[in-house]
Amino acid sequence: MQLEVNIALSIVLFVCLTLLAPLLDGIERKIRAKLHSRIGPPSILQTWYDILKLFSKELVLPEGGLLVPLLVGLLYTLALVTLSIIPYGVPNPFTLGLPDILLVLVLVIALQLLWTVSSLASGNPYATIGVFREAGLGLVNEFFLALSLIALALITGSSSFTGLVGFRLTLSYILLLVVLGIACYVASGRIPFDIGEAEPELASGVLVEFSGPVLGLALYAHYLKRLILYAILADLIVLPFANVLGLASIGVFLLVLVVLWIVFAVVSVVLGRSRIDLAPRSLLKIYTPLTIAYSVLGYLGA
Amino acid sequence: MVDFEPSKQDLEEVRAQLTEKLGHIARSVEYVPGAGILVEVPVKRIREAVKIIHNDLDAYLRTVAGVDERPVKGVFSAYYVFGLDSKHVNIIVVAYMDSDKPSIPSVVDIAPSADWYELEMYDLLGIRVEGRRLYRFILPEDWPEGLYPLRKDVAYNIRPEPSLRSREAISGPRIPVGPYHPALHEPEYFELYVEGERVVDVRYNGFHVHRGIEKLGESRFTYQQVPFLAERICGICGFVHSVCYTQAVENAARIDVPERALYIRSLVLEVERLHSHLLWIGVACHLLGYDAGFMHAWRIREKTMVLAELLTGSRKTYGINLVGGVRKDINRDKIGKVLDTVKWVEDEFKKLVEVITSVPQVVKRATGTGILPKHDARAYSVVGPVARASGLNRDVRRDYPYAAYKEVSFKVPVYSEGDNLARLLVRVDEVLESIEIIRQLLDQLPQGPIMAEELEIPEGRIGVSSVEAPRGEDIHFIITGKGRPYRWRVRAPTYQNIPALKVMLKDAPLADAPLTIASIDPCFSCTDRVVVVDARTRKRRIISLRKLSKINCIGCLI
Amino acid sequence: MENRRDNLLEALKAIRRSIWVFHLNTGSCNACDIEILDVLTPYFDVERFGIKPVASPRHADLVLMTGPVTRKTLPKVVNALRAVPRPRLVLAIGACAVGGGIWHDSYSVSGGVEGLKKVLEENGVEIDKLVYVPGCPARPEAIIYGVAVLLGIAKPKVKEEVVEVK
Amino acid sequence: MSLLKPFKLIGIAHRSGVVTVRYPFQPPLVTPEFRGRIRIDASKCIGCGACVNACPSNALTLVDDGERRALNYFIGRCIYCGRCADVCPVGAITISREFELATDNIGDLNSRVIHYKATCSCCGEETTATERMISYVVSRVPVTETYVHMGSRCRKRRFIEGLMMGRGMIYGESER
Repeated sequence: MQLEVNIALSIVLFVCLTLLAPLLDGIERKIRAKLHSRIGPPSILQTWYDILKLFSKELVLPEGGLLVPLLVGLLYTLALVTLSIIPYGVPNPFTLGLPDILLVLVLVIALQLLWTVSSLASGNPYATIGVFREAGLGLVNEFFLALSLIALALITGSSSFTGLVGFRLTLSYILLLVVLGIACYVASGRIPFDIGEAEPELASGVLVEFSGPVLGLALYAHYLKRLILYAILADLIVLPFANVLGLASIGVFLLVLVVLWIVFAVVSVVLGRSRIDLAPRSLLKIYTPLTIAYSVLGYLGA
Repeated sequence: MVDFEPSKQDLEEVRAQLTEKLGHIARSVEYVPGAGILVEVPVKRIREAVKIIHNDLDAYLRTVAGVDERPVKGVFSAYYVFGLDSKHVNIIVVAYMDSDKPSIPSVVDIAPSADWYELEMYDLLGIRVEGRRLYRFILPEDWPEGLYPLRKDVAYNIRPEPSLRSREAISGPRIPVGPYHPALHEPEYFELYVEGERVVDVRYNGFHVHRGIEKLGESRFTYQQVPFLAERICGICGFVHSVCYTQAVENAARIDVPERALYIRSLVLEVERLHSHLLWIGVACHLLGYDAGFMHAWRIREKTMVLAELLTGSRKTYGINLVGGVRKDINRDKIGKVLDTVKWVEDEFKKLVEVITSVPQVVKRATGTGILPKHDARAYSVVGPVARASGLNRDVRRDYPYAAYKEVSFKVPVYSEGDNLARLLVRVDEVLESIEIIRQLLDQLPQGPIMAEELEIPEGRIGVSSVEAPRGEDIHFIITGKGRPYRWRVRAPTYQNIPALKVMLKDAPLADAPLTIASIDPCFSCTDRVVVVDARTRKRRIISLRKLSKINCIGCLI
Repeated sequence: MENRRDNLLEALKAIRRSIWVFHLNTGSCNACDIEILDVLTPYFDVERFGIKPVASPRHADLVLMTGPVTRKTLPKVVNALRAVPRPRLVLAIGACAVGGGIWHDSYSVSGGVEGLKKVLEENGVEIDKLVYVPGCPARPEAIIYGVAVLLGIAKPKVKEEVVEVK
Repeated sequence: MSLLKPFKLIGIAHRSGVVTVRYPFQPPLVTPEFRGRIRIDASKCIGCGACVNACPSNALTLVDDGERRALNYFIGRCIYCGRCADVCPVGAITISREFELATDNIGDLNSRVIHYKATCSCCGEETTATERMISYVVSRVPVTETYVHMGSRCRKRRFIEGLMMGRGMIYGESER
């Protein structure tokens, strides 16, 4: 009985979150507009309107033929799959007891790689430059993202998010959260780290090649990717308290997710764009000491 | 009151120097009020003359005007206008050429900034410049050979049918980048030759916006209509051009412009500078991915646009200049509004600049990029904020005072680093100086008429006038004619600055290219597109600057 | 014919809430272009109508065209317009684009959108709806009004006036 | 903390608030000085063409069509400089503040004032002047009345005739 309720709840949440992703972008646009002293889109539904309009437009196939639309389709599906197995404030029944931290890690990295691959496949001259730039930044960022998630499994002693429930917060865990927070921020392609890819490149680099529904789908996948990254962060914050909160932890999870998105949006508004030779270096400068710190603390059990 | 005159002592000194050094080649040396010291040399000896004036006297090449003077004097002529900033005087070297086969030796190895002028003489007037490579520069590729629009026997509205070749160009994309066509956004582009991410050379492929303005001014328009045409040379600093044109005519015809009109011109020029610099700062922020800076700079700028409309009747292309004065007076009510607005702008701007210069990415990416060393700046005769950021202390408002600028005091900001940050800081300082100038102008505003009573413009006079545009020195050269200018030569500031980009972009990372190109403040819409050519494989890729700089386009920031 | 008009009306309806515009400069003096930028910035902020500029004509619902179409840009303008998916909606902004402007008969321009239309016809590029926005430069409000006219939200106010004097 | 300094932007945005002008739901940002399209008062216009000569962009043109002469104003080409209003001798042109001129029919952007040309009082052919122009000249300078109603050819002939008569030559010899 418990499992069935859980599954039903998870399905409802999954559907809500897929619908929420463009909505959160709409909220972000409203906030950004406020910080620019202007009104902004007529409602927070604007991103939805954009996507729906794109679906109503004709599809002009790029010169590369069906390859790019297929890749975008794959990308979108992969994003949905990833979203379906992450916990929503409570452990997710769809993981079927698999080591879901590692599963999510693999899927997120696959998602990032697929963006890059679609870049190459589009044959857009610009994308080639972008891919190399992204490789430079991604090498640093995804390495630390992976490292942190693996360290997380080691610290909590479980390779599943379930192991986080009731976990007593330690200093090393908090430092780990900071690293993951930055890594997710960078991976979501926000200023100042959108140099290599993400929105500017993929929204105009790959997407420049086609129009209509495929463009809409790619944009949608992009927002989903963002949502997934922030949801993982929100989980890490909320799950340790899940046993105390009970079902309310779902509400807290959603709240934390929205707040994270908004905070990240504000940060990206007040900063400028970095450069390919500067960004990895400054990231290394932040990551290395933090990683050493949480490793040592974690080893000592603090 | 006519434009600024150099002092008698300076004049005598320069004339003595010229006679001494050029005595053996010059046919005549005379002072033409309103233009400068006119030196006539035989066409074969132009190189010697340019060498002496440019290198020994340390004068800047301001412009070169080729003229078809066959109907009047039976010759083609070339006027080289040099500026001797320290003595506040122009030296104009003129050489006359044979009317059948006009040709002149190239001086580009002596004065690199002559490059474009020579190409232009060849392209528009059919004057062969010996000793250098000549190629089609301004006119489209399918323009018929041997048809030179600036010659007097060619009609201004001639429209040869576009050739089949260009029709083919229409029917298929020339560079195979799929549906992404060249020149979609703005019609000018730079070709950057790169090795990996390093820029090794730059070629400018421009003049897509060539609209035949000089020819129109010499044929369809009348003296009092040209100011409106001049204003539309550039939609951002158009008033500069109309002031420069009217001054050139007034200088040539020795027209007395009432003082109040001069003050109003200066006032509107400064308001225009405010809007232009704020615009530039916004665009620079945008190029650095700092869109909040862009939005807030434009929020502040909007007030100056409303102010411009209040003063002139239009947000842009003000249309209040005429030869002999201005059309619109200001009253006490308007003065009050101007003062309120500049106060507000000053406060808001200071706050914004404090924030912009604290954004780490903005500072990091502007520091040490796009460096233009002083000696290169000198060789290319760069102007405006670009020159001042490279340690050249040049400002037309001080060196060749015009309008009401000799009545006000102001600082000329000079930085020696020559990088993008220096150019940003020069403009920031200039905004604050402009506000100060506006206050002084309004404080001293004299009473009286705003239009000269007598307007007689004799034929065959020469007039030179320069105005410090937000982008640098704008210079107009005029030979008066019947009812309209006989020759009207316009040299916009960007014209002088773009060749220097070669130096600024060389060996720099590709990612800095957009900011560096924008840092000379070319009418920014003209800088939007680059062609990247791999120097090793010669493969061409067209990418938009926006993408290069990872900017999705202004759209994505809202 | 009837069918096409219906399609157009439907397409206009579909983009009413979300209009992606592509800015096509055909050799203008920049005054109209900075006014176009101006409508994106805080004071006029067209994002409140769901208008958003895009970098590729492939994504565009509407083309904002400025400038008199100089001879050198002509082939490129045709290419750009060809890349815009149907229905092609064009807003000709400013005196240059509408009527050739102050240099309408100069040797190096083709006299704005009217001259361009002929070339487009010869090359088989159709424009489905064209709205003229006069002004030199067209002020930001005029551009906003032009978009409203294009979408059919506002009726054109200006009418041909012929007065005979006896 | 210099790292936090960029966040001061939030303060700036908060202080300035939303500045957007909600045109078309709010009045536009137009100052009283704004120059919009011109209006030609047909009841005053005399069809002299002074505005046509002053117009830099040829937005105003005179089109002769037999006995009619049209003063054509093409808004699409107008640069709103207002020079026509400056030079109009009868003050028929006023500058309005209208800027909402967008239309999908380029014909809407034309406006025309059609004048009729005067006929020569002597030979009955059309003169180069409009009837309005003649009455304007007559009202201003009454003495010219005899010549003003003639076409230029007749006027020249009559003048030479007058000259010859004055010198005692025989009438009619002037016609070669």
